[in-house]
Amino acid sequence: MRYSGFRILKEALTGHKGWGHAWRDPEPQASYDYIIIGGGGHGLATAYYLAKEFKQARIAVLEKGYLGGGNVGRNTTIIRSNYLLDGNEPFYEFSLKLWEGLEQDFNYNAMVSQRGIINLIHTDAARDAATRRGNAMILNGADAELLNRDQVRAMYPFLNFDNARFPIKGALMQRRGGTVRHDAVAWGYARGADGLGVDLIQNCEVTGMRIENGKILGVETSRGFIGAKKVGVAVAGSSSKVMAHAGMRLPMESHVLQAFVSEGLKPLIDGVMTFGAGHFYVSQSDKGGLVFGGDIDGYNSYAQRGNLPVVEDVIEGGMALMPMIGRARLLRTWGGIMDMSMDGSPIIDRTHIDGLYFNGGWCYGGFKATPASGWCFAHLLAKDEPHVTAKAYRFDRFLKGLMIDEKGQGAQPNLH
Amino acid sequence: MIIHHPILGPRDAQEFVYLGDASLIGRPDGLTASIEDFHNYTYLRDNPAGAHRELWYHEQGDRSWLVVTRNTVTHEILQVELARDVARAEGRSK
Amino acid sequence: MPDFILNPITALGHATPEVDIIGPWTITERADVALASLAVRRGRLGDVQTSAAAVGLPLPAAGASASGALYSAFWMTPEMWMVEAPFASHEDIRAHLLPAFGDAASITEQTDAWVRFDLAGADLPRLLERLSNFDLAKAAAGAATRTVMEHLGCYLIKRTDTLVTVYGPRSSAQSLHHALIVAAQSVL
Amino acid sequence: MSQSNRISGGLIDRSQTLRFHFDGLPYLGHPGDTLASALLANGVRLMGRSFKYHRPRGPISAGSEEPNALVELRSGARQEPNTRATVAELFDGLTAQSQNRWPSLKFDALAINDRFNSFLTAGFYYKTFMWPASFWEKVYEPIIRRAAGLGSLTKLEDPDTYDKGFLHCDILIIGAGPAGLSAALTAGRSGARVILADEDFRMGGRLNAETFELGDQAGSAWADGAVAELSSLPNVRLMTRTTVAGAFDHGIYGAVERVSDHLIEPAPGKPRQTFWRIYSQRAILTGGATERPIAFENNDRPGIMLAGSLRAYANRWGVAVGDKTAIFTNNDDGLRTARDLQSKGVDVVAVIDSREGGELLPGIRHLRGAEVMGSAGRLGLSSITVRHADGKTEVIKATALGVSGGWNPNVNITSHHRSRPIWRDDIAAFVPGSGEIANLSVAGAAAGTLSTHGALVTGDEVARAALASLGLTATAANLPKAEDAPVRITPMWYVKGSNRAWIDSQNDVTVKDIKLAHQENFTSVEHLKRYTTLGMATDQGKTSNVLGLAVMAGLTGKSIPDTGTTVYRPPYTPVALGALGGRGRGQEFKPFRLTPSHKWAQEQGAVFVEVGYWLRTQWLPKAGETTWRDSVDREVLATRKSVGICDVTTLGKIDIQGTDAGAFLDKVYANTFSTLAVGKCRYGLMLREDGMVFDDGTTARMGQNEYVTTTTTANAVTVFRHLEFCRQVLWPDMDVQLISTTEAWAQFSVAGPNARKLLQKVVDQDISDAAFPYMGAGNITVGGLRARLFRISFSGELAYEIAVPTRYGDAMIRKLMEAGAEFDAVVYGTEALGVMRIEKGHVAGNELNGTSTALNMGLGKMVSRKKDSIGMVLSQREGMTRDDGLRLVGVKPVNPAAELKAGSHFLKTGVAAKAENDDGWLTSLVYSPHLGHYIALGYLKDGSNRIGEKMRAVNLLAGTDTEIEIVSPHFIDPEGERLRA
Repeated sequence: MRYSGFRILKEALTGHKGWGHAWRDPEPQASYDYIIIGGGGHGLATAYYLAKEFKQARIAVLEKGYLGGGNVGRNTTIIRSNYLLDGNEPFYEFSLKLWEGLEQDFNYNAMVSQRGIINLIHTDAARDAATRRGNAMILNGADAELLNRDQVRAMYPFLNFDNARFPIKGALMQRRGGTVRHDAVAWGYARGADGLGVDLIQNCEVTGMRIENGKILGVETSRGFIGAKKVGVAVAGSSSKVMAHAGMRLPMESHVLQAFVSEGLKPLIDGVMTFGAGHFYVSQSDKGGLVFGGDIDGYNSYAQRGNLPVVEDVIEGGMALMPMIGRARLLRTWGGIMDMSMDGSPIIDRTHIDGLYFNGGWCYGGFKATPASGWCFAHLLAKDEPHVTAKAYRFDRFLKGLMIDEKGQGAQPNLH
Repeated sequence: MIIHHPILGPRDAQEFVYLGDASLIGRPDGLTASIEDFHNYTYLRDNPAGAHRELWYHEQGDRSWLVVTRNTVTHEILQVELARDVARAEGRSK
Repeated sequence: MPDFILNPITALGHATPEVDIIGPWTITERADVALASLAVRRGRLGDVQTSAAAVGLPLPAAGASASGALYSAFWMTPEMWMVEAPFASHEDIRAHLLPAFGDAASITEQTDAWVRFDLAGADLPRLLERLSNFDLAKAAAGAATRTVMEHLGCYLIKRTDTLVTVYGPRSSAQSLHHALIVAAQSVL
Repeated sequence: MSQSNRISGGLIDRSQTLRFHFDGLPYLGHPGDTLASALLANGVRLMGRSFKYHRPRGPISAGSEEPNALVELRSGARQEPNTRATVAELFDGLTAQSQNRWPSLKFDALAINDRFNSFLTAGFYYKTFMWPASFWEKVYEPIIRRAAGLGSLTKLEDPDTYDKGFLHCDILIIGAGPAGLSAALTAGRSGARVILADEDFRMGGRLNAETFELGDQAGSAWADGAVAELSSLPNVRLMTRTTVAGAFDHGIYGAVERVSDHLIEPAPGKPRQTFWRIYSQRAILTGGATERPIAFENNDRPGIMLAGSLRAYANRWGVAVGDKTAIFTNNDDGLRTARDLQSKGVDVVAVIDSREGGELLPGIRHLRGAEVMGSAGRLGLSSITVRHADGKTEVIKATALGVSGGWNPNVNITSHHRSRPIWRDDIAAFVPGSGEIANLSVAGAAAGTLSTHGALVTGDEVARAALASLGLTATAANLPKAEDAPVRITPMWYVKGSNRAWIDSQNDVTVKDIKLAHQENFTSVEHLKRYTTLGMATDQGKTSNVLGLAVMAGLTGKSIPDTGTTVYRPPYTPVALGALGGRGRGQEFKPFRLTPSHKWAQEQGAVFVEVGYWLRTQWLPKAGETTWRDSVDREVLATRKSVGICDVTTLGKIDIQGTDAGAFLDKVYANTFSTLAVGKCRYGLMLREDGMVFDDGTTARMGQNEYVTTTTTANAVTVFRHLEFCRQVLWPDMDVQLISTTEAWAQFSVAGPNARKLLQKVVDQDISDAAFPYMGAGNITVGGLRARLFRISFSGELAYEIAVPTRYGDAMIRKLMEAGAEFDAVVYGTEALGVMRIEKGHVAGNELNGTSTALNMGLGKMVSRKKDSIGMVLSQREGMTRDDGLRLVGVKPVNPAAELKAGSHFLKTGVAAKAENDDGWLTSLVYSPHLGHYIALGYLKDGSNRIGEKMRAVNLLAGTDTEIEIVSPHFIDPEGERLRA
């Protein structure tokens, strides 16, 4: 069924009897050509593009819980392509371009909203770095602007300009950055993939992989064995657990990233903002909540919850940046599990096992990457060669010394 | 979180700095080990969901490096040792 | 040979230490104590203990401080202590200690690495619970610990129920002093 | 306006009258009132509007679970949106205004949404607003954003301050109702350190809202007695107005104390709120239970409330919400409300009891087997429609309706670690699972024990168990006799009907929306929540979640526990961001670090710059200088011409001693230090294990077993941490001792041709080139004062760094300037420092960016392969040793007048500005007054083979494209004759 304003009109007048299931709940078949493990944003996007763009069939997505229950349902909804390095920027710009046409493509309003993102600058060295980054973005076909203090002030007059410990000296802005209604991304891809014949199988946990002579034959699941020619793993937060079924150790650690939302407020902050002198970034949802976050807790965790020091650190940053939010209230905090890679950049690659492919290590760049990640992973699965924008995301880059380290922190995941 | 320091007793984890997997104790010898040995040491992790031996540094305390065994699912802390003792037990010296 | 002397200033930037009285509490800056760290060279603990005893320098257990006639000390980390002595007589404290310990210990002058505030008065836990997570009420007299106050790594020593010493990084003396004053006023 | 609905009794102080305003109108109340109780006493039921349909809203509760009665409390910079009137303590002069309505609360234009409700169903926005794409940001979304949100902030800085603090206890007791007080008495009497926290301003919980007795006293009187005894115990800390907001790991709880919210403004120097981090050995949750409604058509009108809240307003606050009151219940507690109200003289027109049989209330019209089908009344309830057991319907006039669908134990905090509660059929509610949070136990109504007797008993039992586990013994408790009524409930969730029946009355989630979600296969509880926004409101669904689940269970045919449960997340109730931020605001966001010369520099009018927490002199303007460049150029030229002085105390200093100190340094530095002669310095390069450059600096050997290492200002802390790791973990048997001496010494760089002449005037020893050669280091004296001298240079000039104990630093800078007067000595700041290091080609922050190798920096030869050192092996990976990799180069504009910009990228002449043509970037840029044009450093692909090449530096952000020449990074004195002079 196609969604549209007209359709809503029609249904409203006929008691909404016509709305069908957004997706089916099929029983798993004995085997598929492709199994995507993980019914989060990346897994669903992969299945959708595999079916739609690469015209593949007999595809299943196996989700241990409910669709969209991974990080796609627990993030701060920001999209941007303000990356620095050659290995990253073309990929994230590709992703941003896909966001720009996504809703019409999968006929679901995910509220892709390009209200702009600014990264605040507080030192001369930071301005030099922002200049280098902005130029790298433009060289890769993205948009970037360097704002001075007055331009930032005109945009957000309520920031702490006059009594700041670390003065605001400007900002790097990407106008095409913004936010997206995160759950709707998962539902839109799920509905789209289902419509293209993909089996979305919920409550189906992968418990093992059947591998013989270096080739994968299928996966053991809580609902029995399911055969497959090719298996793609896209299970952010659980990558090490799932890949252990194939005997692999990964260059990553799992960490908890907390996110926060305030009570609903009338419009305050139009775009997205990141504080350069503290761990704080913020936007305001269409519903009115301030959605914000900061640093990861910093210790390995699969608990999907964090602790007080980071809560306080993040909100200290918020109060330092905009002391007018003091009387707004924190409504809810939650935690998502990030697969923090060794250089802060992801992996989309084959494995040494024939037919087994991996997509992970997104750190907290995962949400904005969803469309390109799905597209590029589908490309790799269908053609057995990396998509042009994802060719740097290889396992062996660490062995070869070709890290993609935006922050320059080296092999310490919790610093990326 | 509270880390029960072997010398100082319970301390708020906020006083500590986290490094990562205690396998970092087992650094290969640079004169004999290969690039691949160092790659595996530096980059690859078990990253278990469950008991995890990890290195914490008491930066705002007595500057001891500790090996904390902690369940990464429940955050329950099962054991805390001085990293120096663990390192010696694993054969490290000079 | 130049004939001049350099005049010291306190960590708060004055010729003489500052004293603030807020309600029941007196906060006194102290510039009259010399400090040196004393760390045992590998395998020389016995020698260090002997030498320490000889000069009357106490070597308190972990988490504790102790005072002697001339030298006091508090524990920093295994086999390492911070030694306190009167500044007037022991300004070059390392020079005083080296002969006694020879090559058995590594001794480093620390006097001006720190600003010291002595907090005196009743009910000090009520004041310090705003600044430090250390359980001062439960701690015994003589307890010494590293603790964080307003982002600053400090040493906190409970001399008695009514006297606490705080050592903070000297370069942040003014920030630490401000934090102490503000906390005292808000719990007054 | 008179308090027309005020009746007798209650725990308010009628001897005092408080004046307050709501939406500009004046009202009267009494101490002990909340804003809600006072407004209700004044006959005001309409207090807000709902989120989506802007339907009229009045309070449904008398506590923190309130979803409806949200107001903007106070005005101006202190305006506080979304404040629950049901917990806002009344004070004299209080002002509040309604929110999320325009132009007025009584007439709200957006109530038009309600007319279009059949279009605005759950998730409708996912299905439209997609065409044309550009319209979303431009048209649809701005409208939606303006309509959405609840209350508003003024965008003015919060004028109040907030504190933080840390508390320790053996037992933390959360909630001071009968169970909490009972637990606190048992624990307190045993001598344990106890903290008893309650969100209310009066302890006692439901005891303050009930009429039954404990022993021979009123419940509230017993509570007062218990509180009096507890406050007499020195080991017990009572915290009212304190909400325990979250349970974190290992017995840590976060709690917010509303210190001043009951005052018109905080007393001088006092915080508005304090956020406490509570360290507990054991914790006991006695947070009570929350009543839930029954859904029926138009069940959202002001005047329709939870029955127990109606009872609370009458008993605690002496308020009859309506003149004619009806009760709709599926359990015995609803009957209690009817009895209490009637005994207070309230006209109870009917009790609609969905159950057949059971006890018949005497003297009240008790309709058993009946249902409320709907309600009427534009801005508040005027009548209800009842369907009798026999199917006949009747309209009953009523201005208040108390609804009781049963009570939900407040399990919220027990699920903060994401574990799920378990269902109990006998009370038709979720109760905490066992052992979900270590060392937290639950008692009383929160555990599903809903009688007062049960609360007292379980509170005592749980406290005893906690004491025992701590090795403490409890004295015998003497619990008073109390009501012990059983829970009699026949679950009944919603009354079937064709119109909207509200479940989440803030977010306007109705039974219909849940049916639609089910119809579209959003049946898992998480999908239900996210699709309909059920439970996403400011109350986190305290009154709506279970009801919503039950409706979905009915649709799927599954049981409620099989349908799922929602996991409550911290905080328990919303917490002001100011409180979580504490004092870390404005200038106090982070502490300052001041250099030894700060006082002097301030006197001289220096301009300071933040370097981490440090404030350093950036430049020091002289009279007549109009731009910063004037000052910096002068400082540079004067230094190169004669002598300049710079405070370099901020560089990290680490004292490294021990018989293995040299061997240790060989491990942690890429180059060798064990061979360094005593009395000499050497530049060192420290790598990370991944082969990237970590830090650099000079190390001096002050004695056979004694080194002083310097780090960059930025890495002082991380380098020390890393050295401790190497010392304790990698080479635990090395005899090495470390301590930072960064702040112990005030260190000044004295640089320039006359540096020696100047210094010789202040130091007591001969420092001639022969006595103190280049890279010499040693202990000296200054006017007899112990000091250290290092002959090292960052500027490329003849230079020394001299250090004295920090307290003498202020005198030292003055002395150096005095002695330097004859040489026209200047003080130079970080800008001039940067100019001179770039003229000399030294790397610094912008080049030490964590992704650069020694090879990139042209220092590849420094990495010794003859010894094992951190990073040596991985620095040899193929990707890091390419001949055509990035190399540090010097850059100058071909046209000397041309300007450059740091961060510009390097492109060959004539190629397009595209990523594939990107050859590198310009890392650091300065104007060299010495050379009379801009000079820069940069990383360029194959740079060392491109010296002399002409190319472009493009800054696409500014649209500049400048011709440059690649040159050696050493702009002055490449042979280093000056420093050896």
